[in-house]
Amino acid sequence: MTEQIKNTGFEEMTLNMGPQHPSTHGVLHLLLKMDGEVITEARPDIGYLHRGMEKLAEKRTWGANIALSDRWDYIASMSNNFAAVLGPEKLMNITVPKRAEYIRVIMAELNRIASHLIFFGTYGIDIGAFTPFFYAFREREMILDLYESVCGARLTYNYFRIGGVSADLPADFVPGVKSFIDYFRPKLKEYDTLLSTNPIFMDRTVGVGNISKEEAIDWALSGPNIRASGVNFDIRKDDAYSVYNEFDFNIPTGKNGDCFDRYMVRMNEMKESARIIEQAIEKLEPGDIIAKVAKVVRPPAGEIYTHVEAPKGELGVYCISDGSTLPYRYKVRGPSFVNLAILQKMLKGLKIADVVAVLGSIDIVLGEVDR
Amino acid sequence: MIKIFKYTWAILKGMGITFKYFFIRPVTVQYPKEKVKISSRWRGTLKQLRNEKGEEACDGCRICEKICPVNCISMEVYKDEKKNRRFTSSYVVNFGRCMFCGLCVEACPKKCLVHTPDFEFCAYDRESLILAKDKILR
Amino acid sequence: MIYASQSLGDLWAWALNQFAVFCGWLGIPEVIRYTVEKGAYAVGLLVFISLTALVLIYMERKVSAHMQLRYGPMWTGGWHGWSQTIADMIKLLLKEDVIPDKADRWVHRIAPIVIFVPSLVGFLVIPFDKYLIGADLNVGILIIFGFSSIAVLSIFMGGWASNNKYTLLGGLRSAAQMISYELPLVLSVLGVVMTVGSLKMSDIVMAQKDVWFLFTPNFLGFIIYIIAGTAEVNRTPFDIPEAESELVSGYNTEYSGLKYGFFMLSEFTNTFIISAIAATFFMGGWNGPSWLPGIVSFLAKTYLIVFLLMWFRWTFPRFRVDRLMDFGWKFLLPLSFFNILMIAVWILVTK
Amino acid sequence: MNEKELLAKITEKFPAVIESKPAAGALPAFNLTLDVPAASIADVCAWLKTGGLKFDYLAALSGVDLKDKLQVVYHLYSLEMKHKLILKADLDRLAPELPSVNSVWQAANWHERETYDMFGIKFNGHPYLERILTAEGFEGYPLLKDFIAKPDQYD
Repeated sequence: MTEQIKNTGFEEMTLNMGPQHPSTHGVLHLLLKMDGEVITEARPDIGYLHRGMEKLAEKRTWGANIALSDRWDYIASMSNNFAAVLGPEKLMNITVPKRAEYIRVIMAELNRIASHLIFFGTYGIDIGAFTPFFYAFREREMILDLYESVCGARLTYNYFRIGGVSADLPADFVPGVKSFIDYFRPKLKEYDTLLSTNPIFMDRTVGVGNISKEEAIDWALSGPNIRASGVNFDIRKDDAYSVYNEFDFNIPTGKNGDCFDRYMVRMNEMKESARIIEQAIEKLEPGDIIAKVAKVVRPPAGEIYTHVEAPKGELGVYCISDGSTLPYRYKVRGPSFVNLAILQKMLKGLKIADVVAVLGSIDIVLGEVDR
Repeated sequence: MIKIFKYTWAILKGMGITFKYFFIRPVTVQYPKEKVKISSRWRGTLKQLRNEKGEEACDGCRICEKICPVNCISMEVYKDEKKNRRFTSSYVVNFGRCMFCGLCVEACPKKCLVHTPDFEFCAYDRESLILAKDKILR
Repeated sequence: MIYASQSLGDLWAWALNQFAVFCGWLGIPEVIRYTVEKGAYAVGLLVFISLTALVLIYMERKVSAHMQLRYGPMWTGGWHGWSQTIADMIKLLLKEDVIPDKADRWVHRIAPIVIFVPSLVGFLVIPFDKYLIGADLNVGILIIFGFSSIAVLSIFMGGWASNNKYTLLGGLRSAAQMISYELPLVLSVLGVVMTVGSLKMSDIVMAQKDVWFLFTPNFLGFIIYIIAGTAEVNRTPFDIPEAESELVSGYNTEYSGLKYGFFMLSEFTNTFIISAIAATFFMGGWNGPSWLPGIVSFLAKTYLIVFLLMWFRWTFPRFRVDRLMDFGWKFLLPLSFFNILMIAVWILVTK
Repeated sequence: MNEKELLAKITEKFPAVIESKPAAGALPAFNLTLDVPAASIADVCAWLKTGGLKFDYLAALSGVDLKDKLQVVYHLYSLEMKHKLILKADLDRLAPELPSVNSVWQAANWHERETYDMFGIKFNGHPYLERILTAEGFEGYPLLKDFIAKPDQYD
C-alpha cells in the first residue's frame, strides 16, 4: 500500500498511453495521471520518430533538402516542399514563373484537402466511427492519383524545385482536377450527414477541449487550431506568399475553440481550398515551369525565415546560408510540434475518452513533431 | 421533444448513407489479382539505357552519384582511350537506401538513367537490394 | 407423414413422438427417454450455435466491408472468402495462450468460460419454431436476462485479472454500462409481457399470430429494447468497454488464442440472442406466411435485427462513458417507464 | 508601424538593444533584426508583449551554432498589429545560458526544451527543462557543429 492510499484512501493511476496505441496517431507517448477516468496530469513524451532532420539538412544540398522535406509532414508533402523552396528562392532573389506559381498553389491546396481528409477519417476512428475513414480515403486516393500522374509518387512527392516545379502538368491533369472538384463537393455534404450533424459525434466534441483566444495565441497555435479559437490568422492572407493574394477565398473561423470547432474549420477549409483550386485552374496559362537556376544552387550568405500555411498550421523554415552549396542551419518550425505542446494543459480534468477526441482534433503528424 | 426528433432524423440520415453504400460496388482493388494502372511518370526502380549503337550510354559523369541525397549510387569510372570516352566499370545502386526521389534521373545529362514502372520491389534481405550494373543496365 | 413444406418444429415433434412410442414399446424408462431427447436437442443446439457464430462473424465482415466500399475477405476458401472465419478459428486454436506474468491466473482462465456458458444457456429458451424449444419454461425471458447479466461478471473478471490498466478500465466501464442498461432492457420487454400476460416464450409467440407487437404501441418498447440491447452486447455506439481507440481493446486486451476466441464467440452469440428475443417479442417469432417454415421466418427476422445492429456499428461514433450513463439513466429509463404506463393504458382501453 | 519606428521605440526603452548587422558579405536582413544582450532577453520580451507593441505570438525559437558563439533567435509576430521582429541573443559557447521566456509566451516551453536538447543551451527559469527529442541517456548536443555522429547498427 502506498503512502497516497494511506493518506487519502485513493490512488492516482498512471496510465501510459502509447507509444503503441491505436489512436495516438503514430509513436506519441502520453503519460497520464488519472483519478478514475479523470485526468489530473498529462505529459506528452515525444521523440520516438526523431530522425535528426535539421542535422541531416546541414549535410544535404539545398536541392536535396526538398526531397528530405517530404518526410516532415508525410501526409502533406507538397506543403513541405513549398516551405523548403521559398527560403533559397528568396535568398537568391529568383522570380518563379507564373505558371509554376499556379501549379504550386494547386498542388498545395489539393494537399490541404488530402490532409484534411485524413484528419476527417482518423478523427472518425478516434471517436469510434470507422466507416467515414474509408470514404475519406476514397477521395484522397483520387488526389493521390492526380499527384502520381504529375510527379510519379503517391506519398513523397519531391515535386517542387528551387525556381519552379520539376515537371509540367500532363494533359489530363486539369480535367482530372475539375472532375475531382465536381465529385468532391457533394461528398462534403455526405460527410456532414455522417459526422458533423450526428448527435453522438456532437456530444463527444462540442464543449470538449476548449482553447480560448488568449491561450491559443499564447501557445502560438497555428492553422485550423488557432482559427477555431476565433483568431483570424492565416499566413496565406496575412503574409501572402507565392500568388495567394490573387485569389478570393474566405478563412473559416470558429468561436469556442472546442473540438467541434476545430473539426468544422477543417471541413470548411476544404471547401475554400476547392475554390482556390478552381480559380488557379482558370488562371493557368502556358509558359515556363521553372526559372533558370543552376543545378546545384549556392544562395548568397544570409538568413531568412519563410513560412507557409501548411494544412496543420504555420510551417516555417529558418535557413541560414553561408554561401556554399549546403545550408549552414536549417531549422524547421513544425506546426504539429508547436500545436502539440498545448496538450499538456488541455487534458487536465478531461476524461480518458476525451484524450483521443482532443488529440485527434489537434491533428498532429508525428513525423513533423519529431522531425 | 423537437430535439429528439431532430437527432433521430440526423441518425437515420447517417444510416441512410451507409445503407446506400452497402449496395454500391466497392472501390478497392483486389491487388495481386488485378493491378491499378501506373502513371507513366512513376518513380520506380532505376534502369540505365543503351544508346543507339547498343553500347551503354552512361559516361560516368558522376552527377547522379553526387546529387543523390542518400548516397545510394556508387560507381567506378575508367576512360576508354579507343572510343575516347569514359565508361563505368561498376555501377551499384543500393535500393535499400534509395528513397525514389528522382533527383538522379532529373540530373542525368545523357538522359540515360530512367525510372522503371516497377513498384513491386521487395527482397528477403538487405544484400539483395543492392543491385549491380548487370541488373540496372537493361 | 412428413412433407417438405412442413416446418422443422413439426418434424421435431413428430420425431419425439415416434421416439416416445419406440421407448414405450421397448419399455425404456421415462428418465432415459427424457435425457436422450434433451441431449439430442442440446447437441443440435451446439452445432447450431457454432455455425451461427461462424456465419455471424463472416456476415459482420462482409456487411462492414460493403458499407465501407470494400470487399472484405475474398480469398480463403474460394468464393468470396467463405471459409475465412473457419481459418481464423483454426488460427486462434493454434495460437499461443499468453497469460500475463502478474495476472490472477485462475480468474484470468475462468473468465472466458463464465462469459460463454450463459450465452449458451440463453439459447435453451429461444423458440426457434413451434415445438422447437429447449425448455418452454414459465419464466422463459427471465432465464435469458438472468443469465446474460452474468456476462458482466465475466467481463469484469477478465478486466481485473489481466492486471493491466486498460483492461481494468474496460472492465469497470462495462460493469457500469451493463448494469445500467439492464434496467431499460428488461423494462422494455415488460410491455410485451403485460400485453400477453405470460413470461412463457411460446405464449408470447402465439399472441402475435395476427399482428406483431412491433405494430402496436409496443413499438416504443421495441426501440428502447434495440438501444438497450445494443448496449448490452457492447456494440458501437455503446462499445465503450472495448473502445478500440481509447482502451486498445478494453477488457480482452490481454487475452489471446482460444480464450480470446471465446470472448469473440460469446459477443456474437449474445448478439444473436438479443436479436432472437427481439424477433420473438416484437416481430412474431416463428409466425409468418404459411408457406414458409417457421424456423426460416424466425431466422430471417433475427438476422434482420442482427443486420440492424451491424448497421448501427458501422455508422455511428462511440458515446463517451459519462454521457452513456446519462443517456441510460436520464433518458432511456424514464422512457421505458413511460412505455409501461402507455401499454397499461392501452390494455385498459382495448380490453 | 514601420521598422524604424519600431526600432526607435524599443531602443528608447532598452538602450542595450541594437540593430543587428549582417555578417560581412551577407545579404541584409529581410526583417527588423535586433541584438539583445542575453541576460536581459526575458525583460525585453516581456515588455515587447505587454508594452504597447503587442508581440503576442512567438513563431519560432531557434538555436544557431556560429562556431565562435551560440545564438538564440526569436521570431515574433504581432497578430493584432501585424508586424514582425527577430531577436538575437548571443551566448558564450562554453557555458550557454539565458533567461527563459516561458513565462512570457507559453509557446516557448517546447521550443526551449528542443533548443536545450539540440544545443545544450540552458534556459534559466524553465519549468521542466529536459531533453525532448533525443532518447534518454543521449550524450552530446547533436546540432552543435562539433558534434560527431557515431555510426549506429544500421550504418
